[in-house]
Amino acid sequence: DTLKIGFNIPLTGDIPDVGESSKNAAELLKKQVNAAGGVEIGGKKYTLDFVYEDNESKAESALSAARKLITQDKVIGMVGPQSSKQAVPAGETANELKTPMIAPWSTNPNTTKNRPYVFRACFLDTFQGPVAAMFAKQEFSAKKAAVLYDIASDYPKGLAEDFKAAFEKINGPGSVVAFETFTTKDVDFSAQLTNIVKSGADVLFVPQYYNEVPLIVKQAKALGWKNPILGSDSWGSGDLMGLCGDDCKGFFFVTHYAAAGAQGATKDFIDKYQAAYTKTPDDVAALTWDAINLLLTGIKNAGVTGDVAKDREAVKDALQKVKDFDGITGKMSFPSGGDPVKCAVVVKIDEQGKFSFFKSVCP
Amino acid sequence: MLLEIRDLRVKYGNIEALHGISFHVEKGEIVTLIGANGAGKTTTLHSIMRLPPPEAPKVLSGDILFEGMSLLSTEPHDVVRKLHVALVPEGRHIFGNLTVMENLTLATYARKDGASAISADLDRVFDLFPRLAERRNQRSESLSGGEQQMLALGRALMSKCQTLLLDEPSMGLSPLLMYEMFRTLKRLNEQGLTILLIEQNARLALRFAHRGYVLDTGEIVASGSSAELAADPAVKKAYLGG
Amino acid sequence: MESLIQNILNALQWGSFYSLIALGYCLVYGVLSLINFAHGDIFMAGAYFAFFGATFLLGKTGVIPPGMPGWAVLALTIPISMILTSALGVTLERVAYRPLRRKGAHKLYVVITALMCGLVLENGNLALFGASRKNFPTLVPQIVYSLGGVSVTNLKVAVILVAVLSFLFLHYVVGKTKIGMAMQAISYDRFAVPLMGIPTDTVIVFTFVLGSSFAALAGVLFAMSYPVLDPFMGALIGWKAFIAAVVGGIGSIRGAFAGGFLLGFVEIMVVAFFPSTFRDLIAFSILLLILSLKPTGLFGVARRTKI
Amino acid sequence: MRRCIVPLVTVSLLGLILAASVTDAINFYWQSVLMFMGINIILSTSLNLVNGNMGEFSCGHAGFMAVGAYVSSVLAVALFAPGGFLGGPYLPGYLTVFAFPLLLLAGGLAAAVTGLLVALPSFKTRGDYLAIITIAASYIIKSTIENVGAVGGARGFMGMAKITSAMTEVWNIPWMMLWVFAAVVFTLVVIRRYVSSTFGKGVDAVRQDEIAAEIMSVDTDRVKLVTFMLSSGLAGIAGGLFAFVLGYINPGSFTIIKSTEAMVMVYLGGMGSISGAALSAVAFTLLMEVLRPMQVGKWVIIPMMLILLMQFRPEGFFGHRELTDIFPGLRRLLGREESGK
Amino acid sequence: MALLDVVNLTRDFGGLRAVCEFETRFEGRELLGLIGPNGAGKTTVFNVVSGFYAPSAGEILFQGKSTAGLKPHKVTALGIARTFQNIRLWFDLSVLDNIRVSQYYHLEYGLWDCFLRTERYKRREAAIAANAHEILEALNLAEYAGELPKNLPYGLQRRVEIARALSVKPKLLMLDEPAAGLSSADVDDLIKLIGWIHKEFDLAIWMIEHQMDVVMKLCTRIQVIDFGQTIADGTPLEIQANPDVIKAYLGDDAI
Ligand SMILES: Nc1ncnc2c1ncn2[C@@H]1O[C@H](COP(=O)(O)OP(=O)(O)OP(=O)(O)O)[C@@H](O)[C@H]1O
Ligand SMILES: Nc1ncnc2c1ncn2[C@@H]1O[C@H](COP(=O)(O)OP(=O)(O)OP(=O)(O)O)[C@@H](O)[C@H]1O
Ligand SMILES: [Mg+2]
Ligand SMILES: [Mg+2]
Repeated sequence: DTLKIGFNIPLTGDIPDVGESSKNAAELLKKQVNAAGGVEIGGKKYTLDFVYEDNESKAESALSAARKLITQDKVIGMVGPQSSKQAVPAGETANELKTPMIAPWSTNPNTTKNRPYVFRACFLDTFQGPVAAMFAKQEFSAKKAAVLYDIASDYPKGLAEDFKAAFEKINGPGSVVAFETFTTKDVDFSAQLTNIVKSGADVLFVPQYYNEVPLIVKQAKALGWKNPILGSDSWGSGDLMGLCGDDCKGFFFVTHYAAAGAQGATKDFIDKYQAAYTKTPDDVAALTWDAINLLLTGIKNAGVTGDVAKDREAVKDALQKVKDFDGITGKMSFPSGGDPVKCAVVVKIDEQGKFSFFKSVCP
Repeated sequence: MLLEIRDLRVKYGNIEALHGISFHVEKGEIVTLIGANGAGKTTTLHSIMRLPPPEAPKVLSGDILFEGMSLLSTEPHDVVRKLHVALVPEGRHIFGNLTVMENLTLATYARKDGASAISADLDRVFDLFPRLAERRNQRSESLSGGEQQMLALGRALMSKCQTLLLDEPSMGLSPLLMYEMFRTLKRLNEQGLTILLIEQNARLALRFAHRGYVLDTGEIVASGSSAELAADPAVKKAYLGG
Repeated sequence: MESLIQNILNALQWGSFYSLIALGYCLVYGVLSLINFAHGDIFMAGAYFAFFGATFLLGKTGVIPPGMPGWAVLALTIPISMILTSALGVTLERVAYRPLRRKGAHKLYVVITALMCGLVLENGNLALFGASRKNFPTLVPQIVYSLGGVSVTNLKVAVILVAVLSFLFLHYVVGKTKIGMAMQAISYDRFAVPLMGIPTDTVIVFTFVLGSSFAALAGVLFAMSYPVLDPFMGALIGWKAFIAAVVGGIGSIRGAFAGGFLLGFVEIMVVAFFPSTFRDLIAFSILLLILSLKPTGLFGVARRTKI
Repeated sequence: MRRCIVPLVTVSLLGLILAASVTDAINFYWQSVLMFMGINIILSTSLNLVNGNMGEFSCGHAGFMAVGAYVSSVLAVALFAPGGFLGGPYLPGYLTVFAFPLLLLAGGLAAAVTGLLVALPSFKTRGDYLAIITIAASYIIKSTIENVGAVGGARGFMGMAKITSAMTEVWNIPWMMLWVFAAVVFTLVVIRRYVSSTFGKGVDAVRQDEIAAEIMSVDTDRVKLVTFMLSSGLAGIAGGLFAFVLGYINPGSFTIIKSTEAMVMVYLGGMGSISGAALSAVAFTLLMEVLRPMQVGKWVIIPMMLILLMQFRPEGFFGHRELTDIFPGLRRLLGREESGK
Repeated sequence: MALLDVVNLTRDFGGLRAVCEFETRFEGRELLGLIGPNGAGKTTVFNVVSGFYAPSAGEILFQGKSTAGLKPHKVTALGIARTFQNIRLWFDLSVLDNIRVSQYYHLEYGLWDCFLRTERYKRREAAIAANAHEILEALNLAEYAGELPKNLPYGLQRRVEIARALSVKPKLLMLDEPAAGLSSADVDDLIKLIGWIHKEFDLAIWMIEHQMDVVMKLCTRIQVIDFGQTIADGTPLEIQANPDVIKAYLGDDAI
């Protein structure tokens, strides 16, 4: 027998690397499990059957993909979407169609809010924002900060606001001296950066995706920015260093795990991943890995009856009860709904261009 | 023989427009094609010029010979630049976004002879149509109908052609200019220009041409010298009007 | 004040890209009255060709030994990209547009075909080279000149200069040469062009070569200024450049040039002084306003119909 | 008898679809596909009015769709959604069943008014200049929505699912399917009546020779205005349906890409052919779904197919003709005598 | 009250004065000719009268009312119809539809009638179609009603254009070179047709034409203009003998 799990991931569109990483991690896990004969549930072995749907990194496609996975492919649970822009609307559908969904990478609070069927495998922006603000204060003794973010995307917008609130709480109102915005797909940030450079901020917070960061960093330098730049977990995915090169070295970002210097199960995962795809897994890959395992744990705990609707219900209940799940990105519990309690890591981009562990912050 | 059409059949889309016509034009002659509206006169000229579809027809069979050589695989611009044939098209087709002067200059695109020969020709055109000289820097789309016709003719004269195909050149011209134009063409013909003329005013055409052919729905129904045709009672009745 | 000057420089650079792309739109439009919606993607292809050319010449593919100096790579990359991109542009014309013209298809069908060609280029690229972004190598080290709070880079100056020179060149070709006149003639009445002894197809191919190679030039400069390449990089800027070309007066070289800079200025200045979310709103409202005051654009001439 | 055929066929088709949906003979996924098909039919036939019949080149249809989508869903959520924003609900949930068409019409009306604003400059400009007026307008609409925080700005707007579930609480049938179907029928009837009247023929006259039309007593400004408003109003209705079928909208859904899809459907079917536009909307939607597993490949294959198709049929599937012109038997069946024959 | 009174009409294009202080007057149902060399400004006069161009100076009174500031379709609605120097039919609408659309001003129903197919709509559409058929019948075009004009021979296209102009029920019909491009045989038919229309439809006709047999046979009075100014005005016989006209326009037909 098989267990059908759906993936709602951005294989094309704005952040295809994210989709690719997710798919890589999933395939790796599937091979590993199926090679061992499948997962054992109630004394019976089930092989894994993964269905990948491309959400084109668009909200409405994520919705359609979710509908298709749930009603056409009849998956028992869904992993993804990855970014909040898609996860927020897709979560609504999953919840409505009573299917468990785990968003590995979506940090926006709305994704899981009032949705018993929706879970995530990462911390929230409301946690990440303050972590970044604290770090800026402690590490750079920053009194004034600037933020540049994409206003048209849930994730950067939410995080930028959370950061601003936290930073102003620490340094007083008005301490975020430049709060500049752009819109998805922009490539020229010269006007915003001109304002930021002029504002005299001590640090620039850029909660953007890996494909936008290099442009921002390079243009900032060309316009005379000399202070540190601080990033968020979205920096860690994809080919940041391949695109950014030397320009990003020395900067910090908050993330879920640090690949360089990892140990135990995490190292094991990293090695296998590297062997299979000749690159270091990014946090999306790691979180996806965790999300799948989380879902499998839920399924194992719930048992499989063959009636999809009943199973989904049971899996949801089981997931809510998960305690101290030992993921490669840290321990997770779900004390309050779908959001795990877990630690964040601050990573420094070192001179070799590696993401090296700098410090860990727990709630 | 300068130009010979042999059993030419052409079609537009799926409609055959010429059903096998044959005629010829000798060097130095003025030949006219007359016939009712829609008989296929324009179609014939477009075929000779090898203009590309969709506006021009496709040859089904037959041949078009120029000095004994088939034109069927010749490009239209080569008909102009290599064989020195020019066409004054029906409906003028002037380049409205260019000025009068630019239109005339463009017609010399393929000419290799010097600037002085070109400016002599320009003078000749302006002599014939003084109105064009007055309007030389006007965008040609705002010219009056007759002025546009003058420009279309002037353009053909600028291309230093040795064979001139005329499709209703008098359309829209005032009587005075029309006669003036025919007189000039006659003079040019005496200097060696070969002319194939289509003219709705058949009486006038037959007065002007040496020989003529009568075309009726894609077929040639009569031919002969102008005098013969003008005297033919059938032709008279059908084409020369009351 | 400093930031105003800084933003003027920013706008000049950004406008240069709009202008260069708009010029290509304008050339093709000027001849075929065809909105070549694939032009933005031809620009993208130019950037990619440059990327492949540069990585090849830098020795990263292993075919030739590494070690060629950056400026030499750049000097070779530009013509390579221009030639390959022209070939692409001409291929589109031969394969997709010309047969349609021959069949006498309605103009808008050709436009839709162009739109589809653009999609094929974008997604074909994505399918062929994968989803990861490409990083355009740094060929010439960036030098930042700081003059009293205003930063200029060598690249910025080069971009602006190239845009201006390209405009002057095209302005000369279209306005003052016989082939330029032939191009204008084709746009008005294609039927009569061969009657002037002008090989229509040759002139059209020439136009595509010209338009595509300037798109390639823009692509190279763009890749150097914004070195993260992705298959959709041409889409948005392409649409906007088209809008700029129309506001300038489509079909007019001067118009395309001015329109490009106008759009660049409006966008940068809006972002500099208003929240950036107002950019499209304000920029396009201004453009609409211009069009409603001057329906044929800044430099366009209406095609008057004589009745 | 003949007069009844069309309504009869329509009603039984609706019954069939509803029955199939209720019994789950077609699952929710295919139901959505069917609904998107209907929405696409409205989009393409309405755009066809402007791009096909009037011969303008409007590239901003998605903008009008956005207006309709936002107006009807914001109204609906404000009025009916429990705990909706603006402190609602103001009306009891069971009323949704009756209010829904009105909400859609409100969206359509708002879109039509927007269309009016776009049409005004079109009196002066034509052709390719109008193309950019419409593109710019759609950018402006999108940008405006992004700037209105109250409706979620760039992050989109949700809550419509509550309205649709309120409807099912009254009577458990696939309501959205019903509404989409009704809207499609409404659109086709309105458009057909419009273009076959002498009033509507004025649109064709404007396309073919605007100057002649003006001089031969056609009030060209009025014709353009009405056609534009009709077209954008219907697009607004399509937008409203889109919002409710999806349950979530965001300004990013109404970009040039969406407009491009609508244009493709129009030109695929053949400019100015209603049945062409409708059938190509059906074909296009199916194609998009069938090729979904190809991922990126889909977006290479579909344009390639279109390019090829253009080479063989450079006037679209139907050219300027209708289904009834191609199958004259159909016309007899429908009992429709073509005027003038 | 005169049908049409053109007073002191001037029209400039940039620096060019195309029409200069032009005057004419239709008392009743005359058939007037307007001739003159190419570029004399004849078509421009028509364009101004039909409202396509605004006059630079002067006034046009139709049945005593000024047409200043009226859009062309309003002018047409007053009862001034015209044909064009180059045929401007709607080539992709059937001949019948060409005639139907040009009765646009007489629709007399609104958009709602159209959507709801009210009685009024049906009545009006029927009347419009009937009127169209009547006109086609009268001009011997009935058999071509379903054809597209682009598929008709040139001579018939001219005829359809005249039919279309007639369908607006004009009181004044302006014909701009109706015989241009017609073969000699067709010209004879055209002369008969215009004469018949003039009688049958009880309207005034104003005609520009370069073919002298047409003008001379049909017109009761001919006005000659050159450089926008009237140089002669009189009966065909007077005009033919006028030396100015011969010099500027008629020429002598020796080839
Ligand atoms: N582009 C075209 N496509 C299809 N049919 C055409 C085309 N041009 C001409 N025809 C048809 O071919 C036939 C011959 O037309 P052609 O123009 O050669 O006649 P003509 O003798 O020049 O007439 P006219 O005196 O009106 O100029 C006509 O029946 C016409 O309808
Ligand atoms: N829109 C315009 N802009 C500039 N000049 C114009 C315009 N329309 C007409 N003209 C000029 O005005 C003059 C009169 O033109 P018009 O068309 O009235 O002449 P016409 O008497 O009808 O001549 P034809 O007998 O050749 O048709 C011409 O010299 C023409 O160049
Ligand atoms: Mg002809
Ligand atoms: Mg005239």
